[in-house]
Amino acid sequence: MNNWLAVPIVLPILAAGVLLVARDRAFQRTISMVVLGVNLAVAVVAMVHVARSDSIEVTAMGGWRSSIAITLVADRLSVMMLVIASAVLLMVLVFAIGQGASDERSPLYLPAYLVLVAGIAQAFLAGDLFNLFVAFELLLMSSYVLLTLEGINAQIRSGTTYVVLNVVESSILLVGIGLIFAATGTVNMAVLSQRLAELPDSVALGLNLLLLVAFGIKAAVFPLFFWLPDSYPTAPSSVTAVFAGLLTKVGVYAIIRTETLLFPGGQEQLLLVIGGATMLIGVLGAMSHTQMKRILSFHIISQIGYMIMGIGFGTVAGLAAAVFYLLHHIPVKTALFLVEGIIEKEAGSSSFDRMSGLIHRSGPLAVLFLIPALSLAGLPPFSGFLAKFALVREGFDEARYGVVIVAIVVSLFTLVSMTKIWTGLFWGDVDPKPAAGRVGILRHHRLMSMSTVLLVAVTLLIAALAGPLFDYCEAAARQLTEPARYVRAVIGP
Amino acid sequence: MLGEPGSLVGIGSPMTAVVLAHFLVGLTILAVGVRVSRLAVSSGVVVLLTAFIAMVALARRDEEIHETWTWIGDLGLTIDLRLDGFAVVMGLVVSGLGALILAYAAAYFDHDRTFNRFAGVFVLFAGAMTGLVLSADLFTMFVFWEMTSLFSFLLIGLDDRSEKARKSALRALLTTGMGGLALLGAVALFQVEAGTTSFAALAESPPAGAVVNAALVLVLLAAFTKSAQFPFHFWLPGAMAAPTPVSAYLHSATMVKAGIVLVARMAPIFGDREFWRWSIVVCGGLTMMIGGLRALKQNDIKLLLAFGTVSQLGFMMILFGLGTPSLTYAGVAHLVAHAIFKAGLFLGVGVVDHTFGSRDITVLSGVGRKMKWLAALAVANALSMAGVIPLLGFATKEKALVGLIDSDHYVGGLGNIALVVVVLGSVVTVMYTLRFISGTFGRRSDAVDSDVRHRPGWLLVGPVVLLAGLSIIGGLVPGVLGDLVRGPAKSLDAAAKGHLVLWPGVNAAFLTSLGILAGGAALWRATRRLEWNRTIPIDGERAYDVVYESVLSISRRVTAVSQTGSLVVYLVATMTVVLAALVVAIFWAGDLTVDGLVIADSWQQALIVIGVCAASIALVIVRHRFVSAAMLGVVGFGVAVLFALHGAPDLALTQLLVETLTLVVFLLVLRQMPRRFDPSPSWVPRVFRLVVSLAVGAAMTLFALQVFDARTGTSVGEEYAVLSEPEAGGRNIVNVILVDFRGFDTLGEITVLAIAAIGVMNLVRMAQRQRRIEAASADEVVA
Amino acid sequence: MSLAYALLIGVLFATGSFLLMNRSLTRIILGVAMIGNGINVLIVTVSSRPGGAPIVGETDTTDSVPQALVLTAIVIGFALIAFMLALAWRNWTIDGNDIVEDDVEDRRVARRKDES
Amino acid sequence: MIGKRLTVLDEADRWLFRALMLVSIYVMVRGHNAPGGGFAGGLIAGSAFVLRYLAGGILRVRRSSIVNPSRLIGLGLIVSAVVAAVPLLSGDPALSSDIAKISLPVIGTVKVVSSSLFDLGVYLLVVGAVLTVLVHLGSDPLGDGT
Repeated sequence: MNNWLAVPIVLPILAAGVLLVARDRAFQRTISMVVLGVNLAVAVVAMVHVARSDSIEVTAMGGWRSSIAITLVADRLSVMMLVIASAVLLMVLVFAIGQGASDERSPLYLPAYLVLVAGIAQAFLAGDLFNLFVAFELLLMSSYVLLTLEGINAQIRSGTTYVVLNVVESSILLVGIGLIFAATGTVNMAVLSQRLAELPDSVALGLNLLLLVAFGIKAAVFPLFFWLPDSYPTAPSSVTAVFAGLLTKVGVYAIIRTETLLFPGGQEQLLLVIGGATMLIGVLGAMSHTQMKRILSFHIISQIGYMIMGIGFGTVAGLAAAVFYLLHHIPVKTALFLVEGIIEKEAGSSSFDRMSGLIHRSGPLAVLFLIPALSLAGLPPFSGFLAKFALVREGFDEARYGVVIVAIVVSLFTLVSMTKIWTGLFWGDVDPKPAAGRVGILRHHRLMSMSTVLLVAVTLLIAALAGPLFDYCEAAARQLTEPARYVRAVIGP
Repeated sequence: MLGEPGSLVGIGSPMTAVVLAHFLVGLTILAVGVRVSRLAVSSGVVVLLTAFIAMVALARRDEEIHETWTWIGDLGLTIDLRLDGFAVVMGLVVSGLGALILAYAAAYFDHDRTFNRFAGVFVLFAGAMTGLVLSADLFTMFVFWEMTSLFSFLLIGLDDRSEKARKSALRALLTTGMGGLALLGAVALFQVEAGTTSFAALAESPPAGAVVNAALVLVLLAAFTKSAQFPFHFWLPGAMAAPTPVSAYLHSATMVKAGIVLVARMAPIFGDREFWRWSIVVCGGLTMMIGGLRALKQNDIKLLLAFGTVSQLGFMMILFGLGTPSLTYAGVAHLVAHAIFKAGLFLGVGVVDHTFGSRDITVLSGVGRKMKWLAALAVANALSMAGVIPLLGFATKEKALVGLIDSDHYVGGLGNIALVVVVLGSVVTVMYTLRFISGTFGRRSDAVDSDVRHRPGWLLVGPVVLLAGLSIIGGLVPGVLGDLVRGPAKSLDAAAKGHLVLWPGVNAAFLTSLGILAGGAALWRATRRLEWNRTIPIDGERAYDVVYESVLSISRRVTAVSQTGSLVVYLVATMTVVLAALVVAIFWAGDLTVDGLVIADSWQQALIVIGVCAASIALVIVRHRFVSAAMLGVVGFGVAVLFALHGAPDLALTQLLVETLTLVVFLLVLRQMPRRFDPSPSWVPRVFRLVVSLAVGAAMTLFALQVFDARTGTSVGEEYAVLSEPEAGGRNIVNVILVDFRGFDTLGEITVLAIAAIGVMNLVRMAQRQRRIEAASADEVVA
Repeated sequence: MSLAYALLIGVLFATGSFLLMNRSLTRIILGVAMIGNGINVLIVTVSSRPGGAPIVGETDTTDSVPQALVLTAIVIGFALIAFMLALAWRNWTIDGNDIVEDDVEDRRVARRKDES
Repeated sequence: MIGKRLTVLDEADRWLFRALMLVSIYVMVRGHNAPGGGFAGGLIAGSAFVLRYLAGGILRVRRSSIVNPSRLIGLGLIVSAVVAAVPLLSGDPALSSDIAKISLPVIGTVKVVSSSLFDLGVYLLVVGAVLTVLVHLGSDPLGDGT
């Protein structure tokens, strides 16, 4: 049932339309949950199918021949991303409903969120470069709306930075795609995989770099990351959580796709340099701040660097490590922002200057923070450690000592800034004093806690099932390094 | 976790079960909460005793037990546990002392609110430490290694309201964390070079080469940080901010020995390298000396013992690091002896602290008279530390001296250097032991005797009695321990040999021992009145602080530059990157000839292009908002006409309509703003921006020409033209593409439009809302 | 593609970029609009030669696909500009100007950089 | 605000508005075979409202739009998405189109392509979007809502 691949895109759009007409809140919530649940189910079925049959599934929109139609392509990487993204999106939705703030104030939160869902799904499934651009616009436009949802001053200000730089990104992407069409006469990625190879080196290089710059802005790599730490921290936590977990990863996904399918073996050295610089600059930023949301935002950048490094190794094992990193990082980062959301909801701020001693108020909350935080810092036995280890090992294997040493130092710095959060927010005197008679932060915010706990459980599950999951990632990486398979699956032999 | 098909954790894999039981109980204690401290203690003690008994029972079996769990097979990540002799000894120390100290802690903490957290993490730590000593593989050891660092962090910071505790915890974590990362590097390097990290496999065919040496340096770095070797010794005294039971358990008996365990496992395989031996002797020797000397300066008896531990760790590092057969044997024996007497001493200090409310030598007085039994027990442990016959410490140290004297056969002249260092270090050990005894239990002429505040219960004194008893009995019948550790020593190095005796006879080692004792006592008498206030110039703690602060400072400086917060700077940087990408591509090509270019396709085209260009430039120059908008309109309409000329009526129509609406929206917004733009102050000079934008324009044009010239494939449009009418039922190909061939794009695009419109609506509504709220609050103020 | 088009593309991108690198949000939006025009012209002219309208039955037609792509891009561009203008308006209602302010927290860190 | 009403525009508005609306529908319907289509049609309809706004201010625009504009957006989205999704139910790829020939009195035989329905959704949505922007930015947003 390849055609059902369109469901995770069309269904949320349809639902968004319905929610614009019907504004009853309970109804809106139910519809949204159902849609996200269906999305997750479709994604899981697709993943199981793709993994079992070791195939690449294709559906051509409109029933046209796939070389001329817009195609949706599900290979191992895209369905994996779809599954983890759908799961995270569902849990964040539950969190947001629990948090109350955003959707209580605005009947537009859920429609915008659903469009974001559609955009993310489309970005992962797109087999057509222009369609990928449209997917980016979908998720960007809805992210603009979500970021400025409450319309308060700080959001407008930082939202402006976000919007402007992402508009620049869209423009560069559009130029790149337009020129690719001009050079080859198609935007179908499978056909492009063949035709781009025939172009003169300089033209192919220029097109490749244009796409890299565009996706690099989206992924927030050095030196195109500036917008991220300025804009993410001002949005409501549920929004930031989804942005942090997923949007930059869409950029990374797009980089993986273009560097393996369209321009294989192109820019390894460049990617390694970018990866190293990105992880370093991100972690330095994180260490210099004293507000949890900012610190976490800078860590997004830093962690992106690891993934770029994995792509830069240019080997199956390197890609596998990067893909595994991607898989682990999405729930971990989202969980951290959700924890931050609970703290902010409880204390009104997550700044060290205004908050401390949380461990005395809620031990479970501390544990809930500690697990993803340590995972992020790459401590065993958590998932982040495995991802980092895979990268380090591959780096040594490829004798890329320089960048690996940077990666190891950065993970120490990551530990430094995670402990800064820990000692700053969780340890120390209880401040501010909790409202009288209130015990158990988690029990008080039941829905928010539930979704956070579930996400943390997902990260633990990833660590526990690392063996089979890593096998899966390796198979995905092998698929990626054989673009001919992709081409064959889409346009036939 | 770590599933192997068909195998269940339990009877089939007792070691795994033991380790997991710790984690389970520890987490349960943490989860259940504050009110059940008695239950926490008993369950903790039960699990630790179970581990102890299980270890004994397993050790009595004939075969070596081996349990392997594959985690990520492709990366060679396996959890590999093996119960060999050395693991048994260490395991017994971990679980035995753990049970003892946990019981002690129940009395020590009394009704402290943090006790539950302590007990939970304590049991977790014991589990991690058990896993560590059972590790048969470097990777496995690393996993548990990092866990012990983490739990140590949580325990040092137990009193998290104190700034000092927080700082010390952080210092310990980051120092050992750095070592942990070194170990990670070593694991990865061994994986790459040898394809395995299992100790047994490495021993079977030891890899060699520069990369392996690099890995070994990393191993040493890890061991030195964990076992508080110079120059990383500073974190250990800081860790004394933890409650005394924690210090007794983690920071003297168990965790700090992890580095020693690592070296003990690696030395028989790789210990024959010169740099290995030299770094062990130099760092171990310096650690032994510096630790001892600094112990002499301490007034806080707990800190005195902590520096003593540092010194002893240096000693053991030398024994295991040199790794000759007899030194390995002596090392295992002394490791046990040290665990016993040092834990006993710490617990004794805890009792003193609990009873008299102080640990300060300059405050305590007459403790020995008021608590004779306790004093006697503590003195027994202290003398064991100093190596006085007939205590256990004497027998093990004696063995070490014998080993060192004979070691030149294996390690050449280095053995003599090591011997001298150890002798000097032991002299200092005797000195600080005496300082400890007289300072803690002696009477001071210038002070009144300390008051007994709380009578210690049996739970507090019991463990001290037991440990002192072990020191004494072990010293009287050293053969028991001697036989017990022979197997374990052999499991490290098959050649290891030796036995412990009470009376070695008058030989070189014995005479050296006597010399050490006499020299130490004499020097202590001679120097006891001296004020030791000259600081040692190398202060690791300060070095750590400087490094830590400068890293933070660097991070702030870098961030101040990279993250200016100014949108203009961000935009300029981004456009510069775009420019760089284009320039690289253009110059890569070399030649820039483009065939088949005409000046213009028609005179109308040329005319409109000129007009549009003029309007564009005008748009940059004018500062009047409405004029700007009008110019934008001119450009847009001009482009629409160009599209029409190009043969794109749909495009022209849409462009025309969109441009009109854009203009309307522009005017709707601009009418509310001032007529002219503010002169825009900016971080980036105007000239620079001008140059960048001109270059972007030029580069884009050149690259576009290049692409135009490189056009290869036929457009998919030709197929659409063929299919359009018969298959899709439309003659306007563009429209058919939009609603059919590429209808999916259109679906996305209208959704974008929908959400944008909704976003506009939301912004306006939120502004109105905020205005209402402000108005309402203003009314309130008025009222 | 003619030289006139090449010139036009260059001018549109140059003026657009210059307007973009600005603190005034309105001028940034003007820049975005100009670049948008530049991109549309770029795509159409680089990938198709002028000819008849792509309607079945016409002769010597120009390529239809870039037109369809640009049509989509135009609408998306309109959506973006409308939203950005609303944002500019909202900025103005807050500050009374349309200058994009520097990020407060970043400046705080920058000031703190010399502290130990 | 646009100050006093322009009587010429006011007059023009009366018939021009209707004419433009008719043109917009015509442009949408013929789009499949000649330049035009849902977009262009929707935008023309949007322009009609712009004209009405210029002539009569925001109130007249509000009065003349029967449906709440943001719901119109939702409606358009639903129509398009449903057309896209329906083929899935019969196992075809999304957006598969069908051609049906319908004979109508007066006009004669008309080929109806299911994708025309898709275009109808586009039309509705574009009208809704233009109206939404106009209504919200067109009123004095911080004033009394007129």
